[in-house]
Amino acid sequence: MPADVAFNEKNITPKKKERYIVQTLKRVLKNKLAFIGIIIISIQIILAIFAPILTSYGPYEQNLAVTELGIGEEGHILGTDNYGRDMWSRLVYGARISLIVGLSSVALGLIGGLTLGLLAGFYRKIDGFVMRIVDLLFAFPGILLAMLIIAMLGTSLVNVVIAISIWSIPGCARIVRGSVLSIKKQEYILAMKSLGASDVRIMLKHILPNCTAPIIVFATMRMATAILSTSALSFLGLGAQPPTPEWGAMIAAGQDFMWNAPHMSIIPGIAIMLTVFAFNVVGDGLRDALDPNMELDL
Amino acid sequence: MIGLIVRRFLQLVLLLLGISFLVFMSMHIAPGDPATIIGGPTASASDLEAIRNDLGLDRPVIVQYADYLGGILQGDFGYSFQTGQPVTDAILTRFPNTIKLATASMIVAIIIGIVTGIVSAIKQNSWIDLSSTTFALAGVSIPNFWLGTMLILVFAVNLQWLPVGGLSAPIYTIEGMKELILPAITLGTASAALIARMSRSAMLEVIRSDYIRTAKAKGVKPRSLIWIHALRNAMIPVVTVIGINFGGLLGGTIITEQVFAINGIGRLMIDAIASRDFPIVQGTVLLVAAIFVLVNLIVDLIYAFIDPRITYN
Amino acid sequence: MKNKNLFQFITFLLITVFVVVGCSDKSSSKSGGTSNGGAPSELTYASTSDAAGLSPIDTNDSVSSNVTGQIYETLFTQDPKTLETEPLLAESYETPDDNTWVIKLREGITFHDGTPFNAEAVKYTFEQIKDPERAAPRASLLAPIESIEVKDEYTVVLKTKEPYGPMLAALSHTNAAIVSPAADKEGDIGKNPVGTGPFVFEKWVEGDHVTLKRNEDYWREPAELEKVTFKVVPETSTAISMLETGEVQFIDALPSDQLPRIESIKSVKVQKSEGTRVSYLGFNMEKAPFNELEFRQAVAYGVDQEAYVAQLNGLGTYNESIIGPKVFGYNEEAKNEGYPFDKEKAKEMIKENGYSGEKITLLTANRDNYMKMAEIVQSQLTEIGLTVEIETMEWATFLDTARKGNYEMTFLGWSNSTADGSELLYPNLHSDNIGSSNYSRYKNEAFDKLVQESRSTVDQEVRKEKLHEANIMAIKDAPWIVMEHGTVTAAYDKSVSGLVVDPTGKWSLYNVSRK
Amino acid sequence: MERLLQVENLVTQYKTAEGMFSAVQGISFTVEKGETLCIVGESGSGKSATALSIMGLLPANGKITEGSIRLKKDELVGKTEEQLQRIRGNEISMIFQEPMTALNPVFTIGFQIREPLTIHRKMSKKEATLVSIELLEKVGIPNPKEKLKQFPHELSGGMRQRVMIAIALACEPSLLIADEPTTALDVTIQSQILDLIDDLKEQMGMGVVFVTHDMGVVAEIADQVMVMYAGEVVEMGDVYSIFNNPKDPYTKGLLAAVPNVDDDSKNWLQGVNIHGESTASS
Amino acid sequence: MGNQQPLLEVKDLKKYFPIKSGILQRTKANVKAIENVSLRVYEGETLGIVGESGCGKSTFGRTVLGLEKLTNGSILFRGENIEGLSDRKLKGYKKDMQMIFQDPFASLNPRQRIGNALEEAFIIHTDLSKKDREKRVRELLVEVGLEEEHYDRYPHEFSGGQRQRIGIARAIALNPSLIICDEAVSALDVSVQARIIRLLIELQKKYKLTYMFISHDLGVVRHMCNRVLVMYLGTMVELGSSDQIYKNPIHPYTRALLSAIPRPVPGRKKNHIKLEGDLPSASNYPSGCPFHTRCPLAQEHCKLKVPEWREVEEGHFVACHEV
Repeated sequence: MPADVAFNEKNITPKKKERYIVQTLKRVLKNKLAFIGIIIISIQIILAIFAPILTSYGPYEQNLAVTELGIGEEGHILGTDNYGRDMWSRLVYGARISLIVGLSSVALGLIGGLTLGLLAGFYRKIDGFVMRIVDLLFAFPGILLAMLIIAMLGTSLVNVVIAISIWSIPGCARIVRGSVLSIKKQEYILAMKSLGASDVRIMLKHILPNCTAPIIVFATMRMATAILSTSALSFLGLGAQPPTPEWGAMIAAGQDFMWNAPHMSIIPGIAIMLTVFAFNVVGDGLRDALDPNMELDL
Repeated sequence: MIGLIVRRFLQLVLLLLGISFLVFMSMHIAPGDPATIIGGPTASASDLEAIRNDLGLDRPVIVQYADYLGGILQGDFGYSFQTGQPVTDAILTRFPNTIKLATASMIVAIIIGIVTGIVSAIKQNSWIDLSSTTFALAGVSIPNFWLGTMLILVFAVNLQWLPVGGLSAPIYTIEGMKELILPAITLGTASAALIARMSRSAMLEVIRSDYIRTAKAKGVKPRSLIWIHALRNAMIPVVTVIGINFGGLLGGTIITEQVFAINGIGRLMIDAIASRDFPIVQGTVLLVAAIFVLVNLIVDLIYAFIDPRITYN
Repeated sequence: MKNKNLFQFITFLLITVFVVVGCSDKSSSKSGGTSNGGAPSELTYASTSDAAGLSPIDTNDSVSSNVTGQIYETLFTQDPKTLETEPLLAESYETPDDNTWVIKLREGITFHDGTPFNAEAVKYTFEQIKDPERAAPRASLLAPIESIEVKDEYTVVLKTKEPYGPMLAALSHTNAAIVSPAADKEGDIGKNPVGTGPFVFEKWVEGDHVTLKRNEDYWREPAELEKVTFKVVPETSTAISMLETGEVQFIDALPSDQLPRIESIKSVKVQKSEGTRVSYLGFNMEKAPFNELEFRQAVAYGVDQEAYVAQLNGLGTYNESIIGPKVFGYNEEAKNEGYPFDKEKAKEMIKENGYSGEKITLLTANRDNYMKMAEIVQSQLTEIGLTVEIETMEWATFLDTARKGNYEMTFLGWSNSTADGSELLYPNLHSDNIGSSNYSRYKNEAFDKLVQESRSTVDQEVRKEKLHEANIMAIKDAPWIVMEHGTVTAAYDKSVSGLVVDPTGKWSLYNVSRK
Repeated sequence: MERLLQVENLVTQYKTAEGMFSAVQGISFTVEKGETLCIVGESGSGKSATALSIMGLLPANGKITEGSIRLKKDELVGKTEEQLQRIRGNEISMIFQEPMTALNPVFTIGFQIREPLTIHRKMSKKEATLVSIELLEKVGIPNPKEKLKQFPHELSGGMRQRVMIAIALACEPSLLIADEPTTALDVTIQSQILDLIDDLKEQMGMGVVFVTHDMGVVAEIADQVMVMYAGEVVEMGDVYSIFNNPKDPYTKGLLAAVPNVDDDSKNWLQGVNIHGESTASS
Repeated sequence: MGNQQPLLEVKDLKKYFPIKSGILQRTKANVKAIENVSLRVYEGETLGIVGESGCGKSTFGRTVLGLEKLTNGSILFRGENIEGLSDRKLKGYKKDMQMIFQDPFASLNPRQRIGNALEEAFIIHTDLSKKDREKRVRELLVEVGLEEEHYDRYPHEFSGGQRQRIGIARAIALNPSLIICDEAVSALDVSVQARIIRLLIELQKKYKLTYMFISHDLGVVRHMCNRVLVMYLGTMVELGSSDQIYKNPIHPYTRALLSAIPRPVPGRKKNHIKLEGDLPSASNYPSGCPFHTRCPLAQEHCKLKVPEWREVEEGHFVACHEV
């Protein structure tokens, strides 16, 4: 019959499309700011990994004979601090700390937030209860929550990680719950239910992978917040403790030297700004690339 | 509407109960004994015993908590371990400053945030958009204690335009407003940046919506298209962000008050945590949580005002 | 209608914008002209924290003392320069026997509330300090006093069980200031202080500032300053900025790191003088190997205090003596009785005694200069072959932990507020105080005996001998390794004159004036 | 008959990630006064792009690259946005597919229906309100006065589409463009709306461009039919010749694919090939 | 057909959705999505369920499948009540009842290769090895008119029609006896629609499938179904064979529905039966006959009494007082 011929004549042979990840990455890289952000993060990762190779002084190595050297003086690329420690070396090792603190606190927070969010979104019965707990955590300003946790656990970088990850839980839980609620209504979840798939299987194989977009964006943005919060806690004397070359602690220590050695606080300040900026723009770029309408109310 | 308010208040009571329990327990588990702080390094063991007895810290924790709750029911939030002042008094002297600071910052944040957000949405991908997006991102990226110090150095110390710190003059005087400018900017920048980002994306989404196309099809002029048809719709998600962000703003007062020598709740709180002044910690945390919940209630009410689809009954 | 409301809302927003913009314009154009600071007869002082209270009986912190010191007066006072005891509210005293102090009071003095100052007031005050119910934090000052008797209106008799050597120093202590019994009984002197001092309490906005005004009916010449404000500025760098802009005129206890900045401000004068404060590296004498003398000696040889002091921008001096040069009981001889820096010797001792690679945790409070000491000492001890880890704690946790002896080595300091050697050695190193203020848990019977004698002797020359002997003993035994002897500092506007900071860090605004 | 709309050689392109894509590839047609032209085709055929091109409402990535669109004697291609604003809602009006999203959710019906009147007819609010009530009556909305104070979400889909029509007709345009206005509605409501559009067209003597994919709807409403496939016109003619004597195989296929409710011979599916659809090109 | 045992029997099915409100969030009212539906589906037939949006036809399909909990009534599959079965037994029934969904874009997990998506059925219900599963999936793909190589593709690489074919493959994978098609072709272009229906019919013949075909498109239902049930506001309005319903509609709603369908015949005289107003909202459920608010024949007693479900000719049932 001619009708069918007509319908089929413009058929295009199916061609294999690019992988989702590749597509997303391409879209992210088209965003100029996100591109800059990726470069900054990559540099930071390289610095963190190759820190021992890139530095000629140890980050803790004091030399009280050459304190507060300016930028470029006596072979110190970024000068020295008030103990004569090489700023470049401290900056580079600080990159390690920022990344480790950021990654581990975000990872811990995600584990908690994902579990709560998945359960709350999936089971209406416990939703109310879980969300009240989340509200409870939410009602604390984050920095206050962190301060209380640190007062309880003591001041150390590990406790900062714990505090920040607990602080990440409510936000993550809300986002995941929101996604779960909308994904749950999708027909492919119904299809899986009608096939008789178990709840665990549906949650882990079908809902979780489809929440990845908001989670990735949340995690990226959260990296920024985590690094910023670590530095704020250090400023309040509750975060990383000297001589740890954590950037926030370096700023806090350097503020006393604003006059004679401004580079001591400005250099780590810029480092924090750039890093946080980078994670934010990459997060933005990812969101635009993954789903511009994504709800991220944090 | 009234149902919503009543329900929220009931929830608030439960929430505060939960928070008070958590805070009470965590403060008691936390290392550091309030008596050693009051006694100082010189106090003898018997001195400390006397102080503990005086503060009632030698009783079982659960008894102390029950006692505390009992006090609250009678409107008594306890007395500061450090100064012996009633917690309510200690909070009331500082509360106006924090409210001033938070409100001023919020106003700064909302105005700057919404205007830049909308302008950059309208001029999407122009240099205005790029620069305000960059501003917004830089705004959320600056540690605010650092920003505060920098602002002091530039505007108060070098240019001497504005005072370094403190909030002592009444708000309606020029002096009072001048005192507020730097702290409000310090605290408001991050929120402004967040609001700007949210406004931008909300506006972009609204601009692409069907009803905006309908309005164009009616021949509506671009200006009223944006400021009448689009703005109100775009404000719906922005208002939510403002509400949720208020918690962060309250947290930010801790640092801002510290840097600008403002005698507010945030500083009271950090001092109280450092000196293990449990009643003050309790009182301030409860207050902050209550404010957060109330602000979000107000946000929900504004929400219903902006969006007729939402009714609370 | 909803639309109307929206327009109103927008209008409101716009008006707010204009108001804010308008105001900031005005303020920026005008502020150049307004001069900061008050009239020349006013003074504003900034401290990093608020007073805990304004009652000398119930407080024990230097911030509170700074304020109460202007409102209340003590029976005796120490000359800010020589630290010699002079009568203040007292006129004279006698000691008929070693256990009796007969103090004659000045007549015709009234408290700010108009009630007379007399022997009853002294008795009342001292009994309050000693009353366990009141739980006065500095009850220990007057603990040796057994009874207080009113002999007549202006004579008071103090009796002790044993002779109490540092009696006059104790009576000069700010916390032993005399309060108005009427005011204390009727109200809360912690909030509405009533004393006899040159300044009268006016207002306290808690957490923000305290204001005092001149006592026009002062028993001496009234003070020069009419009004004094004690302002709370938690961040030192903010306080310095305020000093620079003239928002405050006076700050003290300057952090060494910020000193260059303060000194670079043209309108500001900096005062530095030797103080009584001693900072030390203390061992926990109940733990091995810190209870072994060889180990402590090795550490002592390994620490280069000069290198540390060099970082203090001229604040602080190094001297091996535990009792500092400005403290009663100091003898020049003690200066070189310790273990001077000798890296090679330290290394050798570490190796010989098998301490190589010993892992040490260095407990440090994250305030004052302790972090600086820790960072420098950590690196120095690493060089002599020890593995040192710094454990940082906030003050509250630190005090608790250190008091319980849950540490190996730590840094602490002692601001000797009476500048008397007994007041240093007894609370800090006498075995009576293990579990409270003897953080090192140092126990040495011979030493205890010497300190006890220094306390129970009234003859000041004998006391001095005993203290010196005890000092040498402690230096040799090295439960502490002295890090520095503090410098007292103040920075004030050039218009301020007459300000003297005494070696204990105290100052009085009585003689201060502004040009 | 007066020639109302003349489109000649219209090319509309969209900028996509893969480059320029021509949604409309050089089509020409005319609409006379009082005539309904149905543009019919399946998804992706370019029928909506044609409608939006006439309105000048192409999305930011779309552009008319060639051709002319003349309304009466007025050339629309190349007009400034400001000039187009004066025409839109006034000379040409449009109604859309989704009545649920096409009305602004935060404004009352009254506000939205008054707007074209105050913009183009410079009416006061009072005058506009009176006219609005008339308009709502005209499109068959009961209690028009109360409806003015209501918000879109308080109305059903059918009612909203009537409101949209009232808004479109407020300034008595000479051309109405309807982009799948009944697709989202149930059949019983659809028949009401179709009748309404047809009646109003008769009353006001408008030209109507009606975009749809439903051959049944075409048969009910069209005078002229234009069948589009992949941005091109495959067949054009009056409704009878298209249905009774289709020339193009695509048109034939389209007709054959429509199941007829009245036909009980079960031969509808006989000629349909089971296999082979094109892969998504998005 | 009448005496044979039905494959599926639904008795007095009710499904209410609670509306919660007030301070304590108590259930204040119910949205009546399905009100007293009883019917039988026989082996090998295609039962069409038609009605406008909001008539409860989709909810009905989901409730039968156990995706929604029923409020009242019972569902018997091959004579056995499904309600209250153990999970394991229920799983067996799930295998026997499958569903094809409306939205081909939403019914596939976008993050899963379609091969893996199809394998899910075998993972859940069989012990087949990975290799065997893959083999079966490839066979299935060919069966529904796709190619074996499509195994590794993601859903976004397919057109709507192809995705619906995948949906069909998933439904037939476990050789079920009943397939519920919920608006299975509504989102497709007409040309594609026809081919998918053709495919469904071929598969029905081959595997002796029973279909419950839920649709608002009366044209498609006419050509697809043996029997048709018309629903309105959650209730059954009319049930009969395809010819009975289309040639001899009795209920005024059925008539209005049929008259409203645009026919692809130009110039035909329009004789639409006008229905007053809109569908009442389901939370504001009319008393008596639910259709009385729009019915051209409505009388006073229609508002009060729920009409009886009666048989007007063999196999032709209707619920109306007036006809």
